[in-house]
Amino acid sequence: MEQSVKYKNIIETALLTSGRPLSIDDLQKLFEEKLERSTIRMLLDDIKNDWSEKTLDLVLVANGYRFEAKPIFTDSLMRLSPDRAIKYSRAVMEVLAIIAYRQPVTRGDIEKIRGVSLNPNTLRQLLEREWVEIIGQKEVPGRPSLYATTKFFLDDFALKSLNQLPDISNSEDKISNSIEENLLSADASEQINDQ
Amino acid sequence: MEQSVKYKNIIETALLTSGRPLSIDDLQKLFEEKLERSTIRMLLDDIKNDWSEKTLDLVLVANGYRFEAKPIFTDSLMRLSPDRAIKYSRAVMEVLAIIAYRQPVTRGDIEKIRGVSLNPNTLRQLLEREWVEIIGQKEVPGRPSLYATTKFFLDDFALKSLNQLPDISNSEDKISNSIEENLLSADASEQINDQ
Amino acid sequence: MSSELQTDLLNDAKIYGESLSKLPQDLYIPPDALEVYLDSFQGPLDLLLYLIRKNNIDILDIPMATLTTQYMVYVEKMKQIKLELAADYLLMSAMLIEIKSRMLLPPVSNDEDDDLDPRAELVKKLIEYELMKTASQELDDISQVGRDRFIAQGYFEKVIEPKSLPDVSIEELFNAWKNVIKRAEQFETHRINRAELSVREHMSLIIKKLRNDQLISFDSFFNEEKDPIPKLVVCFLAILELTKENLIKINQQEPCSPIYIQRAQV
Repeated sequence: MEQSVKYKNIIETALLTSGRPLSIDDLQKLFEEKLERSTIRMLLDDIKNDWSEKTLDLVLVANGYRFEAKPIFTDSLMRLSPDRAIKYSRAVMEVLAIIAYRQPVTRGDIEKIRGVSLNPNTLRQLLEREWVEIIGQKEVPGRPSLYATTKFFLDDFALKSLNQLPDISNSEDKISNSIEENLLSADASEQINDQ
Repeated sequence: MEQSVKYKNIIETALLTSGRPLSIDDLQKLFEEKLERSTIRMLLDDIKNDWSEKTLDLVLVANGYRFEAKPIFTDSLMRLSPDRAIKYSRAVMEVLAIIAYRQPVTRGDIEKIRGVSLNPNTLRQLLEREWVEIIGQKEVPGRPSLYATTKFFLDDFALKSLNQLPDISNSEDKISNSIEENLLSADASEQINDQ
Repeated sequence: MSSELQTDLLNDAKIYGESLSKLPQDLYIPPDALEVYLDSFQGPLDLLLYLIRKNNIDILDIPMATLTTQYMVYVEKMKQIKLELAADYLLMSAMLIEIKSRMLLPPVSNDEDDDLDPRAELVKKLIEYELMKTASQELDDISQVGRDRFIAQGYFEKVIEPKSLPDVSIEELFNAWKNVIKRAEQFETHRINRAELSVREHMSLIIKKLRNDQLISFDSFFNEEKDPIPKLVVCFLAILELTKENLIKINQQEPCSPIYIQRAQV
């Protein structure tokens, strides 16, 4: 009994903090010992009941389980919804471009292309804007999520398909010519971006 | 009474779903009616108590209040997606420490303290993570950028202010005192050794 | 380490007047481990601090000859293995030798306060760097969001008001992409071009389809009557590319039987 409370708490904490839906497979990874899928389902039922009179609902969506605010709170939460940034940061735009041109990509792919680790907020902004979605997991160790652009992305940029994204091949020569030593410094690339 | 439970639930839901710290100002926006800051503080105290035996802690960081997983769950949560844990190199952490403790500093300052030239990517990692920002230019030839830490840095390390950085002043005083005493007396034995 | 260097070191190495009878343990490094080992130093100051701490030298009373000799042993090795690393280290060698020689000169006068110990500036640098090194370890010990600190981030259904969100033009997106490519070329890890774009789009579409069904027949991806030929080709290329990237698996039980496509499993 004691033990099952411990398990339940771990699952609850994971669901409250993960920021993405968690499947039974995901939840199994939380434990060193092997928990049966049926055990985890039972614990999820328990958690659902525990929360039934409280502030969040535990719901099952396409990719797994997640906690959602009960609908009665939506109005209040929308009032909080901060005045959005007037512009997306350079990092957000670059990540969007990488996902658009190189999809499907994992977070690791994005980091490799950009050469820096990714601020978790960057992807969050794109997911929230619904320009980007998780379309599955790559079947390699760690099962990283695969990101791709959405229909909303095409709509918002008035594209019929990704084919219509601007063609880089023309400008490629120009760019490689312009790569100079000073480009290596972060400051220099910053200036180029600003032009 | 009834009403205060309603307020409390709204605040709790906002904190459980925001994914970032919420200040008292933020929390006031949740309500159509004007709630006093003291009322909100009282409700936050209540929420903190409600959760004291549960899975999350309500903590105050630089930008406000947030819920975090209790430390006993860290090991389990890290098993969930090991690929998500962002680990920075020693170089990045040293540069971060120099900016945190000696801010505002220029790139030249950092290089002087570390005794090596700085890989631009090291600073980019910190700018990208939004732990560090450029707060101006130093008015010397070349007008180098001045770097300082951000509020996100404080948030991510769960600090309320720079005052809460780990104390290194002890070793600092000790050292500067003994420099005065010992250094000036270059002793003869050293010269003999060197011959 | 060459025997010549070892001999030099033994002749020279004296700590607080005591000649070393044998080479300090920590100075022997198996040759294959050396590269990794040298990489673990952040720079010349880090290396000097390492030597000082390992030899229990009082940082406020550094025996310059000993330290300089030991330092040079490492720098020699670095020059042999990775030349490009040596520049900052060579600068420090010069500084050490200069300090060493200044120590040999008799003090110009005894009563002047500003007649500073030649080592003073180096010691200050070492102390400041060591302080920052400690600070960085202390920082690293704090649990961090994104690593080992977990923040509540439940979901809530948002009623999106498009007006409040930033506008982005296709030009901005394109510029962002150009920037990425510029930098990616610096890292020389990626060659990115456009030919595969429609292939990439189809890759996403195929994965989305497989999200709902575990197994889809190969034929169902192609509609020869309705789809133009380029589309069929692109779809086929997408399937090949997905297979290459280990995102899907193509199965066929026996020759001429139906071909199926499924998500790759670990």
